[in-house]
Amino acid sequence: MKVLYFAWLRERLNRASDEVTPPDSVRTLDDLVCWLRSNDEALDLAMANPRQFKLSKNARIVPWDTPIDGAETVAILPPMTGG
Amino acid sequence: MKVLYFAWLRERLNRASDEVTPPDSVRTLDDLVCWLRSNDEALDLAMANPRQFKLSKNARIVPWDTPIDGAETVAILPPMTGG
Amino acid sequence: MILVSASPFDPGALLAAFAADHPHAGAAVTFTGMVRSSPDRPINALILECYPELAENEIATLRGRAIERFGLIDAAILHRYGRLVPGEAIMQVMTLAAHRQAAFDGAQFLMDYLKTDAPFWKQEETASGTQWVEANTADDAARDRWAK
Amino acid sequence: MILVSASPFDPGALLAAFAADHPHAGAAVTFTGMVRSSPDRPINALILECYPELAENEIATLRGRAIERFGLIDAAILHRYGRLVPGEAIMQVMTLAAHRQAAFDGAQFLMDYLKTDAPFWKQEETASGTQWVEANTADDAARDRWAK
Repeated sequence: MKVLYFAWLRERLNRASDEVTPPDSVRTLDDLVCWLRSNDEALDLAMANPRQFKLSKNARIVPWDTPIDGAETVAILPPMTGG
Repeated sequence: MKVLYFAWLRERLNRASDEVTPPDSVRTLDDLVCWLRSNDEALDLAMANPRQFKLSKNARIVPWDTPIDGAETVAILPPMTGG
Repeated sequence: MILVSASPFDPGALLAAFAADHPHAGAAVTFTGMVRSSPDRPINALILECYPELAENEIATLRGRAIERFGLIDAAILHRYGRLVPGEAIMQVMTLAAHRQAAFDGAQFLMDYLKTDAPFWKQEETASGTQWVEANTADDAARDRWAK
Repeated sequence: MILVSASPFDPGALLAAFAADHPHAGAAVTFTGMVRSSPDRPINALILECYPELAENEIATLRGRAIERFGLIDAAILHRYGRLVPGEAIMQVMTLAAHRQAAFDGAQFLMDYLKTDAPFWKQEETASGTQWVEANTADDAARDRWAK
């Protein structure tokens, strides 16, 4: 599964994506974020205020409690500033 | 003094303007309209609901109680439907 | 810019020129009113009568009020009169501001007042004849929401 | 029409093309967002990062919601990414409706959601460096007024 990072999150991590294989205990996107944070101090710090981020699964914004079944690409999206 | 009529008021009167010389007793635009109506049955009928009309003096919309002093052109304006 | 004219205008070209005049503004809102002909109410043309001198004066006053009230960088109003066929632009309002809400509010304010306070009168030319468009009381209500 | 692209676009030409597609609509509202550089806060450029695939999906969903909610005849959304200099158009929203209020409401609805729910992130390039633009809580409030 590919995890994408954008904007200042990407800058802080110094990479735009990770290729990960989460354990079976990771069932939702929320679980995935917890697991990623527990394995990466920089990500854990950058996401200290987690609810400001939106998540996408296969290029669709979805709620945090969405199952990861079928997820090929998950993105962690800092607050958006387009328009 | 010139009095202009527009749109369906112009059509009903079958003319776009009148050249008039009101008596001294006519001091405001309201007085002018009363005097014009008293002299013209078609205008009187067309203006049976007078407050739907706006009035202009020298190409500025003004309140009905505006003095006619200095008025060169007065227009009687049916409800507007532009935009 | 204010233009009251019987000549056609090009909505896109006007927006381009207006935006080019102020390269450092953040937000532009453009309203374009066009002659509408619907299948259930087809019309051949819209004929607009106008009192041009009064229209120019009133529109200039409205433009100044909108600029001051909403802190606009600029505002432009164009309005045609004469005979227009379906699809032709009747009028266009453009506002420029630093931020989007002022630009939207300024454009809506101008439209609401133009509907009721600018001396234009529409006639619809249909297969069965020509009739004056009646004033819409909803337009008065739309204008009155700006009273303060 | 939806376009998420790194290439510049011409606001006026897009409005002209959009209006020409629907010659019998009555009202078009166009919002154009441009790179702003003010004397008190001059910038050299705005750099927009984007997740294009997600942007296209989300904008398509928003467009569908706006069309249904406001009864629009059509809606178009264009958004650039990459490096833009002051005066360049960042994005444009266009709505077409039979009447003006629906066109205005649809355009504002789309703008409010695009500000907070479309995956674009702005960086300002100034003489002293480059910094990310912070999200604006007023934008969340603007979006939330459409909740129902």
